[in-house]
Amino acid sequence: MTAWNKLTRAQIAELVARDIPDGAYVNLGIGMPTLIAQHLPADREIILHSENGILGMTNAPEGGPHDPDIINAGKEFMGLVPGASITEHVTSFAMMRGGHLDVTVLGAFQVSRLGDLANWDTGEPNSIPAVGGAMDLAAGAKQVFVMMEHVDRKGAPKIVTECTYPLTGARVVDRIYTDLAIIDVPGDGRLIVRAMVEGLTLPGLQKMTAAPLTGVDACQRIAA
Amino acid sequence: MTAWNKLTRAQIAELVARDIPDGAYVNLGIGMPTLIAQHLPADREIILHSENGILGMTNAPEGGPHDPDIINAGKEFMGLVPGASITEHVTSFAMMRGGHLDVTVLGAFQVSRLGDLANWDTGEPNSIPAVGGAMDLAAGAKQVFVMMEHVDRKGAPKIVTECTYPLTGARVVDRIYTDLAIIDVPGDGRLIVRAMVEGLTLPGLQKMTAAPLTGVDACQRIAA
Amino acid sequence: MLDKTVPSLAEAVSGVCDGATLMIGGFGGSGIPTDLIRALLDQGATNLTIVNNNAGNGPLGLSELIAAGRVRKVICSYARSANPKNPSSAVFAEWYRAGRIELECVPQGTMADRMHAAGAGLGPFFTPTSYGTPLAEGKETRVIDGVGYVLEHPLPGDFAFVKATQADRWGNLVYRYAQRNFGPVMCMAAKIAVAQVQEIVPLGALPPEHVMTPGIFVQRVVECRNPQ
Amino acid sequence: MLDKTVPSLAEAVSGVCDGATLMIGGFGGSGIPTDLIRALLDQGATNLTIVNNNAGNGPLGLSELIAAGRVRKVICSYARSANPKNPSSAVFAEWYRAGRIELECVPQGTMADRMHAAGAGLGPFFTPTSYGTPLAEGKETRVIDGVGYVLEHPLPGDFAFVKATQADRWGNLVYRYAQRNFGPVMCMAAKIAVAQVQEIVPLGALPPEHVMTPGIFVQRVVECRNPQ
Repeated sequence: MTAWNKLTRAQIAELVARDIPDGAYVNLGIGMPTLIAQHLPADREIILHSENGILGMTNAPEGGPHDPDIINAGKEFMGLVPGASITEHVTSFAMMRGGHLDVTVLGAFQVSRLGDLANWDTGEPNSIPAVGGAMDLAAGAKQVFVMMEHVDRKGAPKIVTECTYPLTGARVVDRIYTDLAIIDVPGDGRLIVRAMVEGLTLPGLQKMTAAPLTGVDACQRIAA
Repeated sequence: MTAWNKLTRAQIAELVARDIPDGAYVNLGIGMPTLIAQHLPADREIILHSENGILGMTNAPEGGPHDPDIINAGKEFMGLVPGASITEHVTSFAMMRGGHLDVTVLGAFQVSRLGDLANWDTGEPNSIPAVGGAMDLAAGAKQVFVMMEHVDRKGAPKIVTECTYPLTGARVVDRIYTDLAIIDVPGDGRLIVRAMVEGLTLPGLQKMTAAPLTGVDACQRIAA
Repeated sequence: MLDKTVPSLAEAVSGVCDGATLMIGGFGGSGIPTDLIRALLDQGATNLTIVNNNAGNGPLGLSELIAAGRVRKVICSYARSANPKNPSSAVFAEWYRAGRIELECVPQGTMADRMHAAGAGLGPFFTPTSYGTPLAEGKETRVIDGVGYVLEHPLPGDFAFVKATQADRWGNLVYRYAQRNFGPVMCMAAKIAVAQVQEIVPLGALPPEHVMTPGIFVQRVVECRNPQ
Repeated sequence: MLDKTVPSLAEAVSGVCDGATLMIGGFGGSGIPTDLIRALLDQGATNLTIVNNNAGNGPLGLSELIAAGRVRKVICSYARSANPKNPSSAVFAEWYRAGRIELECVPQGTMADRMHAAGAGLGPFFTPTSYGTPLAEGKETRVIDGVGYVLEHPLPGDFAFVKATQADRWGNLVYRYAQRNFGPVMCMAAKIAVAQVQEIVPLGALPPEHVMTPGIFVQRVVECRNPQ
């Protein structure tokens, strides 16, 4: 029996949401990061971008009606907020690649100690390469947050010294949110543990991490 | 006394207008080519483009009212036709550079036998370089027509073996309309005289041209 | 008189040759010109290179074209299903794994800008996207001020099929919301851009400032009031 | 709450440093943010590099900035007057001939696309424009499939001043007719884009499909109901 509990996906989403400032332009990647939309603080205006040209998305009303021409990158039905705008693909990707988005939150297979990101291809012989907009986001957003489980389904660490999966971008990740910790990636090879779930120790976290972690006195404790 | 008369600017404009087909997208350069707008056949829909993002211009109503936000490249007040559209500069120049305009008509200081165009800078020590959109039009329109006097104010030929003025574009001109003749520029070094003013002979035209002309049996006679 | 409207889907897709590069608009279910694609099934062109963000969303349209053996190669950013509730690209996956269809996987923004370069008459351009990744392998790269870039080439099309909401007879297009996506850039990049629209309106009915694809980029328009 | 509106022209132009690169929108008399430029006269920044299509249309605005000795360099496509009835760039010509101001003459489309590259996070790009002309001298060139290209570099700005008709507090902009010209691309290319607008409207008043510059590209908005 362990002395700690993993965070739920909703709890991780809440932690990420807490760190997104008022007025930020944000792109939430397909999959787990999409959950963040439901946890954004009500007192902040956070403007969600979708690669298909929507700036100013919100969740669609429960039960509809749904507009087939208002969807997100995951092809889910969405709504528009007052102040929303629509563009075509060239301009939408200029937002992503040109450093105009304050934050993007992406899922990941692996993140390296230098901030390399692997999230688009497992490299398995049978896998079909499919990158979407991930490489553009990784290359261009002001801050790249990763949201993922700390270890994979087989228990193997996803934070590694060097990625073994094909890269999405080199040295792009700024911060990692897992079900166990929040880790800053300054890009100098350190992985600075900013927060951990209650009951977990740095050596305990290190065992589940395949790159050396750096502790700080001010490490925050998260109640799971 | 000569046996022939020069064409007026309006007459040259009419000749060019006659050769622009129904449904063509056309950019008329600043200066003399602007006159063509007044001579377009009423039974053809010819869509005029201006580099500042207007597609579907027409002359402004005589005496106004004038809209300060509907102007052409020469900064003259214009009007919009039904079917007009407005874009910003990147898209407007994509129309010009990307081969979407059927015809552009430009003024010129010199045209070479290979179709090199010099129309932006006299190269004089005191001249201020100013190119505008001329190089983009020269590089990208499907057909580049030049409209100019056959010789300059001092009587020197403007059609030359090689341009002495700085180039706007190399091998870009397809046809020249002057106050004396219409000359095709196939790009192989020939200058094929398609039409001449009445009373002028090929040797007579050759005297005013600094590159060898090629005559054709079907050379048309223009009444000045 | 300039009239780009054509009376039938068959006429709208005429002239697509075997071996042509065909751009197909749409992202998710929005903006897919399904009726034009199905008309192309009847038209018969084969050995096609398809440029689309995906490799067939759902069973209709592009998936049918692939299943009929008419597609030689797909250029796309995402040849998998992003939505587990609505699995797509199933036909493509089968053909790809059988080695019967080629795939060029391109980052989505690079794909858009490669088409923009083609449509704007530009040559190749350097982009930071994919630098240091397998998608940059074999490509010219350059480091400028410490940033790595990959040289990407223009992507022109012989035809583009797009879906819009309104058009006039000059080919001016207006799209609904995110239906716009790849429509404008594909119309620019293709020699012959064909738009299926909900409604053809009289010339002058579209406000000049609200036209999203100027008619100069569109060669054919067909009305399709009850799209599939 | 995200509120990009500022109450005064002075606040709108604050922070422009000496030596900054300032993009100024406008083509002919349309879209020139004259009030912002005049506020910059008061603000005092000097040694500026100005990116504008011209080098001062008429006596107000940019011409005043040049006459006040505040401009080190002009990057523009057309530093002469195109309209003999309305001679412009007179002050620029005087300073240029006296060797007191630098000029970089850039083809207009190249200028637009260099800003686009900067705003879109792209690196340099090849364009056929100016190949074989004096404006290509000293630049890297390449011949591809028989077409000559010149390598052109991104043109980023520290500030952009543009004029639009309406804005909301998120910075979404709508322009009247050809007022749009360089506005959208300059807002993309500059770190801080400042728009002077005729009217600030409530959030939600601008239809999402008709926004011409999305607010993400705009950092400050100032209302100027009686522009100069």
